[in-house]
Amino acid sequence: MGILEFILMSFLVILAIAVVFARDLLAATIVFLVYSLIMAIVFTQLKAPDVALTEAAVGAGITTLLFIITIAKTTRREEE
Amino acid sequence: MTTVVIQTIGRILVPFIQLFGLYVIIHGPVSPGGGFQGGVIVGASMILLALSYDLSSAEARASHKVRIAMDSTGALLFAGIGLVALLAGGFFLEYGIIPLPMAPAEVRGIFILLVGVAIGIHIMALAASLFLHLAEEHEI
Amino acid sequence: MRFEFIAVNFPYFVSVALLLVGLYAMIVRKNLIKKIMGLNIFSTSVLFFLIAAGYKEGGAPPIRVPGIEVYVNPLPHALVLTGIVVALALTTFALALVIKIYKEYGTIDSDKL
Amino acid sequence: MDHAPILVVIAPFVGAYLIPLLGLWKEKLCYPVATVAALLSAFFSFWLTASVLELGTIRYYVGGWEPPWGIELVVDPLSAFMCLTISLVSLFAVIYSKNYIGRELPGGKTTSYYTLILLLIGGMLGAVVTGDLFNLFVLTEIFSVAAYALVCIGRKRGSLIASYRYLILASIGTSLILLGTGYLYVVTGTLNMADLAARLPALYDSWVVIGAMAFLVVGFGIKTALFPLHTWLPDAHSIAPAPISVILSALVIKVGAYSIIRVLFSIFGVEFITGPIPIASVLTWVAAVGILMGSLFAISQTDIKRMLAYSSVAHIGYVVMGVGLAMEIGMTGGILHIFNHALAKGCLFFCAGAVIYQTGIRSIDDFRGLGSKMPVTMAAFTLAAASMVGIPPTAGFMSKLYLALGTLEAGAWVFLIVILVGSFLTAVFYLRVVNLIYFGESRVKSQESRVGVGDSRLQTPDSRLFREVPLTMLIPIIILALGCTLFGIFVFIPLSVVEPAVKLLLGN
Amino acid sequence: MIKQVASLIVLLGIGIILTMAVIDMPAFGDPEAPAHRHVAPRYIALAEEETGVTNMVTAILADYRGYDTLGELTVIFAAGAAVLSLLGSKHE
Repeated sequence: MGILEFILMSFLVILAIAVVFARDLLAATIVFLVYSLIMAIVFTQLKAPDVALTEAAVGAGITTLLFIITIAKTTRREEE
Repeated sequence: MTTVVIQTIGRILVPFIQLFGLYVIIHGPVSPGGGFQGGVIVGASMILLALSYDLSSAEARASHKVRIAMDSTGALLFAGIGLVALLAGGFFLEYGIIPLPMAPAEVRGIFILLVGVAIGIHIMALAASLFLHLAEEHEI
Repeated sequence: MRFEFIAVNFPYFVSVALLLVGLYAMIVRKNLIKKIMGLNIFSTSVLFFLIAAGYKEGGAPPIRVPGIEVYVNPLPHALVLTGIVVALALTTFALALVIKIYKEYGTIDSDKL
Repeated sequence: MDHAPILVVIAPFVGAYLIPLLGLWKEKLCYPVATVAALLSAFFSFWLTASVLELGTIRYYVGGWEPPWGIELVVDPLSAFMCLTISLVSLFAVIYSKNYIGRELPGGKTTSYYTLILLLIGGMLGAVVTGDLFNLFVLTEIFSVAAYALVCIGRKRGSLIASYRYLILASIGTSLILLGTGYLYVVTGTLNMADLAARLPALYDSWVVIGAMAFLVVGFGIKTALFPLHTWLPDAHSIAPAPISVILSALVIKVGAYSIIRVLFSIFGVEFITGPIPIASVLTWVAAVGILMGSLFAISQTDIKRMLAYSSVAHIGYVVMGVGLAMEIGMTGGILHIFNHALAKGCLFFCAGAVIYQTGIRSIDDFRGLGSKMPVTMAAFTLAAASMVGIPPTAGFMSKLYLALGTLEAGAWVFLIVILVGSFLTAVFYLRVVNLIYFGESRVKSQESRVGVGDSRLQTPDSRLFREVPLTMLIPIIILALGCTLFGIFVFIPLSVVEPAVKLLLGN
Repeated sequence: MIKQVASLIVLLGIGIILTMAVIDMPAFGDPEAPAHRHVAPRYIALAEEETGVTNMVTAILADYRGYDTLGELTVIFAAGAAVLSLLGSKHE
């Protein structure tokens, strides 16, 4: 495991924390998209191309879109 | 202006995305991907259509009834393949036993592809369905 | 080095951290959509753990190419594909519920329901 | 007919795949298809039980691959017992749905309803026959998703929130189950239960194994609604439509309990769970607290379905207590109680549904004088309540007797007292209802007591209140009520399956 | 407030169990780990010969553990039916 994987994996944790603590739900969704993409890259690094393809299509694609629709139909701000 | 650009790009992209999705389904046995991934990609093309035009044009391409029919057909195809193996005297989903004029491994290969296609049909309808249901009555 | 195992098993520790972050979002955050994001982070952490467990130093992706003999473990990959689909199913239904809840109650804050 | 283990699962699934297609064409076809699918799986369950009792454990290799590589279905007496319970009670629930759902659900939802109920049944049956840990996770997820959706299908006030809370808590559970499965895979390299059981004894002191067990037990504990993890249950079980309440309360939580039994006894083994980490006795204590708290909560309820839901929290405690005792008589009582409680609680929820269907009454106080208005339903209610309390010679008495004998043999007096106090508390709240039914003064004349309680569609003229429910609802009620009594007298019939199951679990 | 503290205690407990388990785990990437020595070698060695496909993941998904995949399909099918039951369709 090289230094690149270390950095990517640490980044995953930071992004996850950012998703949880962002007040703006749309911003959280965008961060979640980046999280899924980095997860897909890490999966490629771990020699799992099938899973990476699925994670990119589902996590970064469909799931993010569904979150955006839901936020559009409900509310964008997380209340205090 | 932006709408025109988005619509044009969408119209150009959608066939290519669908073609790529079908490629991913068909090449599941030899390269990364398979029925599920390809199905999601084709489903995503319908979503792109809905996003760049509006929901009704996506509905026009694949209506509610068509989607439900594809959905059930895919699942029934998979379960049906399993039951055919059972009728041929093997275990459920034991493709190798199905009497085709080939070596058992090749028969299995064919049915693995067929199962991928069944999953693809199922998922492409469902991915579009899930999106359209959530987005209904609301233009985005 | 006493703490060498952290470097060796670093991916496993990452999965633990992601799991705790996701679980925190699910049980402490009040926003219903945030809880669902937490659910997604939680399940990806488990899937990430499985993929990491399937990795083999020097292994190739599990698609047979003539001449290569060492491949990573393909079984966790198959399990994870199933896991991703399950998470997608749960997320979709949960989001549909959130839309309906907002229509009926006008809020998506679990304290105000 | 060697294929019964897979057909019992596939029959409801294929029915579920067919129903949306048929629903596009003719919505009226959904009910018969669902009934046929449920009947088929009931038939296969009977076949399965008969052949298990005759031939011993059946192993079925899906796809023709031998166990550690492919998925193996293992039907031992315990699985067959669960199959029989699940397919019988859910068959009645499907039959009962015809009239009840026709009135409760708006048009267009019936198709989804029958699809989901078949997926729920198929998922539960699949979970009890599988011999593969990951497959158990997948099938648990199938019936869970169906259950979340069915809780809020009736669109009562609060049903969305109940469903959402159920979903969030239960998904924590399923994710923990997947994590535990992954941990076991990492240290053993296999997912097959029998193979795991063979490989684990060498690893008993590993923290990975201990963590895996903790996650699996907590995960399935959430599904089972074990006491501190029960918070989702009362809302979900009381808001769901009556046939769904029956399946949730009588079966879904029992499948969770079954999974705990499988994990503890078939994977980890008796030595491990009673050894250095005494998880079995922890479970017994948790169950004891659950019995007392569940019964106390039930006493304070005014809504009949909420009362029944809290009573389920208490009664799952009896099951888990029997399992936690980890010895023959106690476990016989616990597993027998799965069946007896399914019959009795199914009957009670059916009766409550019948009352709601006919009169819109949900409040216990309004049950006054119903005994003369709906005599058959109320007689069945009384019989089932007697079985819940454990009055001889009902079925509930027999399982509690075995449990009590088990605690005596284990020398655990505390638990005997808990069982007695729990039965007393159960008697308090069930006899209160029965007393109101037969000796309370009827309030039917005062219309205002019903206003605002039931659905507006249920505000019908008085003459309607004096009738029994339609036959499709009455027959399941009568059969389950008779079962509560007959299986108490002829207790050897369920015991003929339970006893070999317990012997097998405890390793002879 | 009490709820928050209770949640944090639960998180802490799970975190401790997880950390203990991870410390006991076989080293990451070790080719000799138990997970790589049992069951999986057969897929790697024989998947092409037995099923005629070179992608081992596809072979496992569609053949060796095909029943799981049928279950996965059923989960997403259930989600589709669930969303339909909740949101309905404007065509009905």
